[in-house]
Amino acid sequence: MPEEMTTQEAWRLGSQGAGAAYARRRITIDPITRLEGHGKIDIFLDEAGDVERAYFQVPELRGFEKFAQGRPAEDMPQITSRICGVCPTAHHMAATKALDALYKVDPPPAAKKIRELVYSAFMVEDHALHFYFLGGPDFVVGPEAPAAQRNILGVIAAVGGEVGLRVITMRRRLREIITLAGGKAIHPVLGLPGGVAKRVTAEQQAQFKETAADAVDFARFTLGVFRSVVLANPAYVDLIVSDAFTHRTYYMGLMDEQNRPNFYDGRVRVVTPEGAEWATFPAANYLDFVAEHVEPWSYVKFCYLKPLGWHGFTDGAESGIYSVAPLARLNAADGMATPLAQEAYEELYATLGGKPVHHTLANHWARVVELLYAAERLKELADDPELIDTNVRTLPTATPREGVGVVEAPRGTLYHHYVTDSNGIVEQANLIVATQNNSARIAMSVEKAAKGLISKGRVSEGILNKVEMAFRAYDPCLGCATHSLPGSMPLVLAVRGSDGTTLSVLRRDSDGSLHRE
Amino acid sequence: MPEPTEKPQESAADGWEPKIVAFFCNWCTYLAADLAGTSRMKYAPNARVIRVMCSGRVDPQFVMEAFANGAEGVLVGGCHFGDCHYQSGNHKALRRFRLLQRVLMGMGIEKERIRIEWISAAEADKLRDVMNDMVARLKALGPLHLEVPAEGFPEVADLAEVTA
Amino acid sequence: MSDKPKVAFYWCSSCGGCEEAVVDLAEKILDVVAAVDIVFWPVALDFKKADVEAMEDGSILAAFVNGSIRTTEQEEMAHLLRRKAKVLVAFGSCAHLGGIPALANLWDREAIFRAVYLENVSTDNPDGVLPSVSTPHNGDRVTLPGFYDTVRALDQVTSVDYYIPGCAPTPNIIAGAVQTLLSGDLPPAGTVLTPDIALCEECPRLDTKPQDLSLERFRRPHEILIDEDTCLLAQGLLCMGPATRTGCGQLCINGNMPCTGCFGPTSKVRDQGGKYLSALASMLSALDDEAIEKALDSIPDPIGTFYRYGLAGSLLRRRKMTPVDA
Amino acid sequence: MKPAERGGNGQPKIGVYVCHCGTNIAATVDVEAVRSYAEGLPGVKVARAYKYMCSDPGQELIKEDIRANGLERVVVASCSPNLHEATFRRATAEGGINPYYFHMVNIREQDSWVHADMAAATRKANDLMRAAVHRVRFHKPLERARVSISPAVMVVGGGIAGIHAALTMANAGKHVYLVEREPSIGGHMAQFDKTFPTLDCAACILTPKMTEVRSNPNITLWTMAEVDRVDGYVGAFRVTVRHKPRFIVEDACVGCMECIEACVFQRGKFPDEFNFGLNMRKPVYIPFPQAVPQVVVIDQEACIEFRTGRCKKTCVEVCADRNAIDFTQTETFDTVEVGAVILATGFKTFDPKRTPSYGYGVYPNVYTAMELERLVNSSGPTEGHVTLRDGRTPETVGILHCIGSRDVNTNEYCSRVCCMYSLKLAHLVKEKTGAEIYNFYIDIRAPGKGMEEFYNRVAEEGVHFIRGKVADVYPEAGNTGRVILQAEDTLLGRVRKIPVDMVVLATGLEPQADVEAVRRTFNITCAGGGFFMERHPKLAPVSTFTDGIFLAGACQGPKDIPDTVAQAGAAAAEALALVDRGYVEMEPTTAYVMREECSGCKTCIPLCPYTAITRVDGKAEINPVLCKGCGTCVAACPSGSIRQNLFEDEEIYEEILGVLAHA
Repeated sequence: MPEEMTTQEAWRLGSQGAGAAYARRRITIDPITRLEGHGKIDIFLDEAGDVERAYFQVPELRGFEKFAQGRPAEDMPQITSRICGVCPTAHHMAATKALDALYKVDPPPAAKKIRELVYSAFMVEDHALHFYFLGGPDFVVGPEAPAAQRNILGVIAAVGGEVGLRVITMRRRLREIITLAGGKAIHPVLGLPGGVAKRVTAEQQAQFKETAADAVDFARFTLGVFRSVVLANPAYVDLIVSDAFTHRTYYMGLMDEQNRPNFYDGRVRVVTPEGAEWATFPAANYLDFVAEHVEPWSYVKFCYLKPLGWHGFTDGAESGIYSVAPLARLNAADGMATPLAQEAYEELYATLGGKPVHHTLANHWARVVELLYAAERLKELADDPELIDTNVRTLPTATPREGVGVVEAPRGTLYHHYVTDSNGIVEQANLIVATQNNSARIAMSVEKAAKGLISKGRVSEGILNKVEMAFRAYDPCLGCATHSLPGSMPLVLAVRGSDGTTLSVLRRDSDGSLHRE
Repeated sequence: MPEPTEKPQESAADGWEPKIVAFFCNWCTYLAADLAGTSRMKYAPNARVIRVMCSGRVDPQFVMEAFANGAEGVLVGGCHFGDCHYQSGNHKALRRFRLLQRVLMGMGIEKERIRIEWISAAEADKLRDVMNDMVARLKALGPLHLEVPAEGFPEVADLAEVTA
Repeated sequence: MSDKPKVAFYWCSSCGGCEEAVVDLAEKILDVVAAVDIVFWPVALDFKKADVEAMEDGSILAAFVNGSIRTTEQEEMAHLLRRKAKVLVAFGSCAHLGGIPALANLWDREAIFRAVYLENVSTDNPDGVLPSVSTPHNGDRVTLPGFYDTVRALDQVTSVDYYIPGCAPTPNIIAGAVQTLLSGDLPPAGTVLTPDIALCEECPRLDTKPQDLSLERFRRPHEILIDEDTCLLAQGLLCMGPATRTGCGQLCINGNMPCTGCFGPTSKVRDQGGKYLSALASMLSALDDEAIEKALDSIPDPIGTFYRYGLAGSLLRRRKMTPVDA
Repeated sequence: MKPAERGGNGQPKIGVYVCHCGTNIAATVDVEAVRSYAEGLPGVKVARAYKYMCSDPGQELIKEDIRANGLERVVVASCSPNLHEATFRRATAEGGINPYYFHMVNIREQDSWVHADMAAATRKANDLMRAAVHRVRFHKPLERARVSISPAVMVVGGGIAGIHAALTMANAGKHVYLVEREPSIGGHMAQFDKTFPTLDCAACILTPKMTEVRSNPNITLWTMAEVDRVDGYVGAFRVTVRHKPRFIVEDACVGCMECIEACVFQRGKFPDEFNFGLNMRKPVYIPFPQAVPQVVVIDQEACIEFRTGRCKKTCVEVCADRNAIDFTQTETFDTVEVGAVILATGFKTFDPKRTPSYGYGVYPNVYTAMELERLVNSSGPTEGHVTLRDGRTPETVGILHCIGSRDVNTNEYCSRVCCMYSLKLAHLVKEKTGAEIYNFYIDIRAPGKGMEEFYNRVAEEGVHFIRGKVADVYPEAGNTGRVILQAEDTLLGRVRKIPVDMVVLATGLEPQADVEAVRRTFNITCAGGGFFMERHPKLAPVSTFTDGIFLAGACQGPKDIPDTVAQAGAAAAEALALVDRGYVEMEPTTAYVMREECSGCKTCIPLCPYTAITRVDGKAEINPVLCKGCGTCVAACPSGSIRQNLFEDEEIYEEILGVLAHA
């Protein structure tokens, strides 16, 4: 095929990306995830039939950075939340904080507390979603269990129906907090520069207190489930520490002044693969530390630590590749801000042999630790008498120019950066989305898993789940939803020699059954 | 049933003529256009007049529909301020028009393509001049290709082929 | 497979909020699962297009597609699902009218690529690498779907039977729509499955709106302390309520922020923005040109305001790119 | 709306007719080409061309085709609808279908007559034809609504205009409410002494008409009353009238005036408004001897009882068992329904204090013309003796014309009556005092019957005329009480300084001070100068843009008495023509609300210039009688729930798609 193609031809070729014929010509795992569009993995074999290259692709782009231009800055919290409907609250909050910075305005205490309350409720709800509906099943039901059971229903079967209902109900009640205080659970509307749109009433606080208290119990209970199901099972622990899921990278997270993770506010801290503090900086300076690399075969960009530079998909202290999300945050921290979470934190590192932990799958555990913290923090805020103070807005007076906002999304550090004209109209927007920070490490995990499990064209049947797990551990947004309903992610794996002849095709159907063709 | 339609000419070279949709109020501008006729004035034949009772009836959607369907320009004609048969319809028309103009410019439609003029029943000469002037400006601008670029849309047939 | 009605879900260019909306059915979702066979849900089930193609045309009762059409792959899936489904439902603002991503129609592919991959402050891309639909690899190619210049609503790609509006659709709307479809008693094609009346009708603040509202200028939400009981329009805020379908439960207004129009216009309106700008301009008190321009300056972003969710579905659909924009 | 939903009423049979109009159209538009083009358009069953469509045979074609070919829609391409739309609608109706199933295409005034290139003109005709065919498919049958009219009428203002209009209509058997805000009717005319040019005494001709008003059973006279608000519309105005307290029971008072005699005030102490404060009156008084009604009035500001509450109330004693005096009266209101209203609210005279250079209010012997009218009047403050404030009788009098008229600093317009009344006053003063009279004028304007003759007569009487505007008025040296009038005599071309005993300012006529409020109350418009605007200066001089509201007298513009009376008669006739028909027929092109789609957002309500839109049970409702069909609410309704007959969105969209050939 000629290198020069007409757009028309290119499109047809592009269209084949989803074509079944195409799917059988190589190992294709599609879809895997969804940041902006669902992910895709292409694995190429060499003459020997060994993995020569695996591509982790994100085949879609929407271009928020562009169409944010010309919009009033105050619309950003609502517009950018549409980047992700799973974690809209994170984008909404990052954008809102960027507006505070843009207008150089400090929200009244009550406003800050309402924001963090909403945010904590969201973190509990989202982490719970992942643990029970999405990632958890790998452990609770078991990675080797029939795929058809590896889903929420399987979890319910394993831990009991009332638990399933408890999870669903808890999640709904938490999202009620977001709706009451933030307008909408999907794409909230509370954020304004200098505060929030609406105060919290006494009746609402009463409801919040109740929910928050239950959330703490719920988090404890969840840790219990994790202990009894995962930690009690040596096989799982081995799996967690297995090399296939291990990368020695840098870790990034947002910390309070005692270097304890804070999802809503603080300084960004980065630690080396050895766990030593490598840098700590305020959001406004992120450009000195974070850069993005472009590959022609994916619409998603790959983040790395700017001072270290881009050295390809490789880990270690020389590579600028770093990681975010629960495990990264714990690795980058010196402890947790709430008692129960601190306990769980110590337990995790004691069990996994000290800091930092490089095992991707430990993210599931770290997530439970954070679940505890978020729930405890939620309770602190719900109980705070100042929450219902009626002063929730400081009107901006300064002339806007530039502002950066950062929060810890469930899936990692999230940066929003706006430059506006004096009328507050966005001239430039830059968004570094949580999973983007991880995309390089995800690509590495995928390739490593593939290499570890494919040799001489022989493909172990475990590869599908394992690659999937390696991937899911990052909880890259909706991709995790592959377990939200009966059935499992179907995978087709075709192994093809360099001559293009198909050596073997392995296929897992939605019922979980495996076939060789 | 397919109806006979005029095949559009594409460029000034092959005799391209800009097509203008004009909305004239019944009491002033439409009468001015009649007067131009009875006075046997001559002006460019590019405008197609749609009669409304008042410029205040002109819904911005009409203007957008016109552009979306191939109009190269839109002209709204009403009574001078103070003369509106309905007291203030022209004021409302002007406010809507100015906001509409901002939106259209944001959509890449040049300012000259949409115009509002107050022409009293007596001002046949003004009507003639406005018509001629607008046609001249539109010819200078050239055709307005609003339709979404075709290259962005492979034929369904192609896709079927691709998906086969 | 059982003889329960077959249902498919698919996402095009969207944020996942529509899937969350389905998950937010909470307890109800189990009823849905019980009532239908979900034969196709990329996030849940076998994605192999081949399997869908193997199905008989029209063998799926209803396909719910969310997200707008931005890539060749999405367009292709839209056509496939149209063939296989008796009823194709555009789910959520993006599929309905283009959604917020359709604001990208103010530019084209080139401009967007430039902003994201070349001119972006944190991107280090000395060689000017851009994603390509086809990247050579040892004589083979790694391909990506083509990225169109223009975002389209679902019904601009294939014929759509029903629309479930909203960003995101609310659980009660979804449940109601699913019930309607399962009841077999189908409304006329083209129906938007919400009440065909504007938001104000249900707005708790309607009575506080004066009968003779006239505004010197509009306000931006960050400029004023927003009263929690008074009509937002009466406070000078650009509330899209009067020009937007109801059915959402006034979530934004209960959140003390103006409606931004995500449910789209009523069936009598062809262009939500065109119609509402007409209404808003009428409310202004300004009489002469100068005063009018001054008043209009208080709407800094008319297109982003009036077409926040509906640019693709608007009469003009996209910006005409001139050499100046390139 | 999706195209699929735009089906309208299917595919009705359409008949298309293209008119040659002799060569008027045919010379520039290929009529046959247009006809055959139209023939190919969807729904067209008949397409004919004819030499003169407006001729009887032409109209007959339409009627015949409707009957023979069952046409359901008719399109005629010919001249401007302003010429023959009515004609062809009638033909359509006579053919047997609704007249509004018709649409007209203007290919003459706006095509054949304004273009030279036949190809282009024909293409344009085709486009317009296609648009009409598209559009007419969506036309709906419409009826002109008939609204019955309440037979009563109201006249606002009890001057000569109002009196004459009221009597005319009352004598025609209509019940008339005459509303006057002063204690007596009569207006300015009652203050005049004589009337130009015939010099008959104003009272003599006015008083009989005033008493006739009192005695006419068809007239309800309300003095000390003002219109508070007007609701409703032509045929059914609901007018609310505010009655100010008179503190006299009108029916009980016989006008004996004993209470005035008995008042604790021995003599007048308060300026007499009727005489411009040239004399004093008591707190209880009667405005002037011929006042109608012959009923006294108590001035609340002046009366001791009101100020202290401790008056002996001698007036009450003397009134005795008539009990006509009632200090407890308060404002009351009446609401009546009338079919039509005549506004005869008159004028106010220019206040010369606004032009200080003439010394009014500074030098005691500077008077306004109206003041002089009272001085020369035998029942005036001086029993008709022209006596100056310092008691002297003037030997020289200067009359300054155009005070507050024809002057860019005050009023640009000519007040039209000043020249003549100045001549009249000159004559009267000369007659009574033999004084030398100097008229300072710009031009003498004496149009109309007997005017010029009167001018000549006064000139012959030896009254001096100086062509020039008085530039300065200043006191003569030595405390003589006289002032010097300095003016440039533009005929002699030199400045003259004339000492006079008395200066009379011929002040112009201005709109009433509250003209804006009245305008708003009755929803009519004001023209330049602030006088009420007539619907058409020539063809509808007593009508307004609000149906059922008519104008009479100086409220529409400065007028003398003959013109005022003539116009009052015309207004009365128009009002009678309206109410006598018993109903009004409304244009059907009104806007209407799709109630079930209206969200009640109130956007439309303030937009209606005729307050036709109200909110009923949370939804907008348009009163078809008040609606004039401008359609601005239709364009504004954010949910598309307001529509307009004959200008439905679909109809206009179809026209747009129609004219855009390659659409």
